[in-house]
Amino acid sequence: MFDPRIQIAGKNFQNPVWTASGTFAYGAEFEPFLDLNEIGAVVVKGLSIQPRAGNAPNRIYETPSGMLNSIGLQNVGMENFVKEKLPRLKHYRTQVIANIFGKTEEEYVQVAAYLSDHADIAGVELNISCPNVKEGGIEFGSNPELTRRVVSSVRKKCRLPLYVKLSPNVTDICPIAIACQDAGADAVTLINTLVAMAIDIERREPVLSTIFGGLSGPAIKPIALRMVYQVARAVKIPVVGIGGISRWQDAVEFFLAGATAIQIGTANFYKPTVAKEVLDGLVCYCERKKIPDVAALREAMKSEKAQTC
Amino acid sequence: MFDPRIQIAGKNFQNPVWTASGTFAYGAEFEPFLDLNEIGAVVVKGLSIQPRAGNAPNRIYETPSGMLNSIGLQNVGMENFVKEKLPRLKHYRTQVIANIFGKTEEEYVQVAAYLSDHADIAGVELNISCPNVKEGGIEFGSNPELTRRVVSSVRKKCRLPLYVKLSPNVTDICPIAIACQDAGADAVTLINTLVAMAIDIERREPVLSTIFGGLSGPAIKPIALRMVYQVARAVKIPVVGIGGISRWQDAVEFFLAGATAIQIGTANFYKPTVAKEVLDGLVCYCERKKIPDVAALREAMKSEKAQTC
Amino acid sequence: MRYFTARLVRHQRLNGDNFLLHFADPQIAAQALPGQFLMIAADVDALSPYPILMRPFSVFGVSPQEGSFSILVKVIGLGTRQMSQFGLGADVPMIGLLGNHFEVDAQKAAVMVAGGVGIAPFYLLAQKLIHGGGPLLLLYGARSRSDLVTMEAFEELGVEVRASTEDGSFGTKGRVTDLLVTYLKDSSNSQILACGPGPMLEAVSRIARQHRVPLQVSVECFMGCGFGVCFGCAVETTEGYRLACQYGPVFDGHKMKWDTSGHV
Amino acid sequence: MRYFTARLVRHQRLNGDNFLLHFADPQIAAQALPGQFLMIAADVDALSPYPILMRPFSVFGVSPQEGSFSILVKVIGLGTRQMSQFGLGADVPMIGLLGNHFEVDAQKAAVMVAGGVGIAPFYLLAQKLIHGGGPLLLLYGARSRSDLVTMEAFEELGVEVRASTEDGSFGTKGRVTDLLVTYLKDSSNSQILACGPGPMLEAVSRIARQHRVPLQVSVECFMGCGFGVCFGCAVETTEGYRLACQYGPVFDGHKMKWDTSGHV
Ligand SMILES: Cc1cc2nc3c(=O)[nH]c(=O)nc-3n(C[C@H](O)[C@H](O)[C@H](O)COP(=O)(O)OP(=O)(O)OC[C@H]3O[C@@H](n4cnc5c(N)ncnc54)[C@H](O)[C@@H]3O)c2cc1C
Ligand SMILES: Cc1cc2nc3c(=O)[nH]c(=O)nc-3n(C[C@H](O)[C@H](O)[C@H](O)COP(=O)(O)OP(=O)(O)OC[C@H]3O[C@@H](n4cnc5c(N)ncnc54)[C@H](O)[C@@H]3O)c2cc1C
Ligand SMILES: Cc1cc2nc3c(=O)[nH]c(=O)nc-3n(C[C@H](O)[C@H](O)[C@H](O)COP(=O)(O)O)c2cc1C
Ligand SMILES: Cc1cc2nc3c(=O)[nH]c(=O)nc-3n(C[C@H](O)[C@H](O)[C@H](O)COP(=O)(O)O)c2cc1C
Ligand code: FES
Ligand code: FES
Repeated sequence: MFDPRIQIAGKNFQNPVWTASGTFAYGAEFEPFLDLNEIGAVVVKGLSIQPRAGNAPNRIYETPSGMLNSIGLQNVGMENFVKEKLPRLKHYRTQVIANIFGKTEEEYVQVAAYLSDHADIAGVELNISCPNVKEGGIEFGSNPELTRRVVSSVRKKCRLPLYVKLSPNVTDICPIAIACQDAGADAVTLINTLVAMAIDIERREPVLSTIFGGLSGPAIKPIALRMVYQVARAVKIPVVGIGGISRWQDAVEFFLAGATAIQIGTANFYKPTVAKEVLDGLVCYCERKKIPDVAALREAMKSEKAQTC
Repeated sequence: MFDPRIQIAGKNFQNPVWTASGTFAYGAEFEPFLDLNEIGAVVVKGLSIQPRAGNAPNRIYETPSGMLNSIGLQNVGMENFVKEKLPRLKHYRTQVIANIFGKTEEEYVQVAAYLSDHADIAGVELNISCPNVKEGGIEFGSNPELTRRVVSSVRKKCRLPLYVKLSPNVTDICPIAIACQDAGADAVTLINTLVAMAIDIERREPVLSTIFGGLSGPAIKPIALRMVYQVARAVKIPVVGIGGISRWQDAVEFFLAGATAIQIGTANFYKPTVAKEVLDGLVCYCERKKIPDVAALREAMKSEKAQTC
Repeated sequence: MRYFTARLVRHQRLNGDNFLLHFADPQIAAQALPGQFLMIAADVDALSPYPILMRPFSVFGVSPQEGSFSILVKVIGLGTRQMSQFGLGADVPMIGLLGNHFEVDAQKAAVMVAGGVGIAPFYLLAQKLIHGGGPLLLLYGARSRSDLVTMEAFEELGVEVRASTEDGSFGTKGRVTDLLVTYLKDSSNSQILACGPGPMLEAVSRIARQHRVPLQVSVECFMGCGFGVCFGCAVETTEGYRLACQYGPVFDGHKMKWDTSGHV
Repeated sequence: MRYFTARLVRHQRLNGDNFLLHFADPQIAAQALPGQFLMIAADVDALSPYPILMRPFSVFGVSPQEGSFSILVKVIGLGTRQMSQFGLGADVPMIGLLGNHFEVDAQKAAVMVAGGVGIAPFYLLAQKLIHGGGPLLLLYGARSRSDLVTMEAFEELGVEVRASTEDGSFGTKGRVTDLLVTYLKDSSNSQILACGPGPMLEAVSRIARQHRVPLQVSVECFMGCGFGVCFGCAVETTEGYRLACQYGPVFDGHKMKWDTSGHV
């Protein structure tokens, strides 16, 4: 028997298959498709102090095995989340993690502090990597020193478990992950989307109103997996793997690479039951391979070959 | 009528549709499929001083809309290239560009100098971005200062037009491109592959013998296009666009983003006539849109919107 | 709203690149309202679909007796091309019913204005309204004769069809907005229901404003999910951004900000 | 070597997940040698194929009279699943003929050793050899009865077939290498031609070495192009890395370094 339960920062998760921020709204939207109790954790859409209307259209576009988005972090704001969205989610055994962002260090701190006071949830996930917004979310996450600073500041005021979500748009992701660990993060989650674009050749202009957007979906899985593999070998805190997971086989790859939990993003849009299918497949695989739990799965890789890159 | 001819560093190219290093071998291999005279330029497989046997199997793997490779820069060496491979290519009007790499700055210089003396070709393309080889090709290309140094050194001994091929595995590609320009490069080509991996979940080990490999193909096109768009606005020298081009529409996107020429890579493997098809489609498009030449195509984007990322 | 598969029971090739797919699903057949849509997988390979995202399609017609509904598909890209090759008996994944619907004011004459494949939501509207009495008029424009489809079906329902083509190969030569202007000259107590390409809807809304006629438009935009979770389908209205899949696809045409609502 | 499309003229479902696809192409039918292969598109949508890379398949049989050839396909992943759904009349892009071929020494008895879908190159070998006279033996192993295919076709050609299954559901219970050991006990002047999974080939090569019998193996590996330009299909031999699509797929079994030759 495979035991799917995991624990991170003192919180218990019934399983390691979670849904990613920005792809699962506030959870309730998936009630028609899925028993939310089946999901390990729901990471809700990125929250800011004030509600945000998001970017001008076009906001999304499909590319080969992927999609671009430039939603602009549209969200209901932290207060509405706590008042209107969270109570519904609390009906479920599923854990809730709040993805948060700010324009400045202070804003990050303020959202984290507010949620620490008002939300009984399993953690906050600091989005220091969103490539969409003018205000410069990208800046924090692409530099270890800035990362260390914002994570330290948030850590001081955040009494909830602290996840930091890393950007893949960097030369070397390991120093950033280490900075998070050093600054007191309980876990890192990766990857966010890759900065990318598409051009409408008939109109001869970028498809997205913001020119650039974030690439997600199966196309990016090999990049995400590589980064998870690297980071899992660079830090001691748990790594949550994200990027292009759409089948249970993908999830198994991430666990073998060293992830303690995984998040499913884009696939929720076109297969709203995917989280359940991934969990079922994962359990089957582990039982077939006689792997008792997630910790064992993370250790199940054969001895490592020389790393030559 | 659309005039497909372009000129870079004093060399004339009959058209801007080229084939990418490592995906077109030494050119002759495509004679059964294609009139090589239809191609603007053939960029041959990366050359080093000595022949190289390449990496252990597995060297390749398919991923959603892409592929991983870890060929390890297998090649015949610069001397064999000049003696055995180049003469055959010289039968064609098509220009030849030699992609080169080295373990050290000196090796880069030596290959470039040798080719300057012995090869009548349209340029050398410095691969400072290959993620496959121990010896650290990645190091040069991920740091503007190292890039400037190696390009300067090569420039001194290289009497052929000098292209520098950039790595996408960086936080900000623009400073690297600018360093190339400052160091005397005639053009930059981008992108090389993205560092990525896959895991065989039955064997529970990385699929590639080197663990990591380079991701190419349609999956990476949106990332490549974004970088070409950025670099074309950051430097004055010509930009050669590469990454996931498999249809003429993709090529048009790259020209609109600011590329002076494009290279087709992975698509040659599964559509060996793709270069010809892309050229034909490009010509048709430009005639339909009444665009007279490549320079006009590069300027054909509508006024730029605010760049908000 | 369900995520389900429906079996393809009939495949009808029409003019040009258009065709009708009929699916068995009694529930959709019984419940669909005009203007509502489904997200439909463009690849039946559920393990690894390509393209990945589902595609939005209006419910074209329903047959509650047979327990089936149909969608009208125009081939314009990879997804619709693959859909055109779905084999009979295929079980196609989809999500629906989605979105709001046209609401017809019984006090006013209803004129449907369709551009190209924008005809799609109106057959169901006609199916529903024709029983409610009142004459129905369809103004239907397309580039060329081969882009005009299912007109006989409308006529069989008793709808009056006036067609225009840009190349004059059928009906009046010109645009569907020309037909609308002519119609509005002597029919002020009307309401307009429109569906078609953005520029057409924009032109219709200008005309409707001039004539002070109520207007409902079904808008087109890229949709990532169809059920309100990707926040990708925003269009701009005078009340701010609105998700087309949730607040729409039918909007008050006078409240649309056309310039800033993106384009597909 | 050509890049061409061949029309699917016959689709034959066999046991288990195996089937034969017959394509019309007189040139391949006339020229194919046993062991040669084709790279075949796993998606007929040439505009945007998915998966992108072509897949290698041995020529199974030829009918020079009909101008057609066949390939044997076992469904194991996305590409082969899509191929199993190719419609009759489809024009399938492919590249071929590719690779070298088995070369049979007329002085020695030839025994073919096939594991699973590794049977594929041997039918053509039998077609060619059977005219040259000499008795032909096929040792054919699989997991289970449903994985054994086309045995009657071999028998019709006059080939002696000895089969083994791991679960004992057909033929001898055990592995095909057991059959080989038994055979070699009293047939020293033989040559072995083998095709199948890597571990099987490795086992066969150990046995062949022990018995000092010549061995040719057709190896399996990932192939990016099939025509020698991606450098992706290297296998390791005692002479160094060799591209399987160029120097192979048939190699001297005694020169293979099995440990370091990758796996699929
Ligand atoms: C609410 C709604 C209802 C619709 N109902 C119908 C219908 O009943 N029948 C019908 O044929 N079509 C309908 N459409 C349009 C249909 O969804 C698109 O034609 C389809 O998604 C294109 O898919 P593709 O893969 O073939 O094209 P792609 O390869 O994705 O794109 C090809 C071209 O189509 C454009 N396109 C892509 N997505 C859309 C889109 N959502 N809307 C319009 N153009 C798009 C692209 O800009 C591109 O130029 C509807 C769209 C919406 C939003
Ligand atoms: C020279 C040569 C000749 C071949 N002849 C035949 C033949 O006649 N009939 C036949 O059915 N198969 C043959 N194969 C194997 C066939 O090419 C693979 O089964 C096919 O490529 C798998 O494609 P897929 O998309 O279904 O699988 P994928 O989804 O790509 O992979 C599914 C599984 O198949 C394995 N696989 C992928 N590529 C190969 C490969 N090239 N060889 C073996 N396993 C692979 C993967 O490791 C994975 O476990 C041959 C292979 C080679 C190299
Ligand atoms: C439409 C969309 C909106 C997203 N919004 C957020 C967000 O608000 N905060 C965040 O940290 N990540 C956001 N992401 C990133 C995802 O959480 C995830 O990291 C990324 O999409 C990669 O995973 P995937 O390939 O499974 O989608 C968003 C992704 C998409 C596609
Ligand atoms: C099998 C393979 C081998 C490659 N070898 C080289 C090389 O030797 N030198 C180099 O600069 N780039 C090499 N590349 C990178 C390509 O030239 C190209 O930059 C990259 O594949 C992106 O383009 P694509 O998506 O069109 O393939 C190689 C790529 C592939 C797939
Ligand atoms: S399509 Fe995803 S929110 Fe509307
Ligand atoms: S498969 Fe590309 S070189 Fe052999």
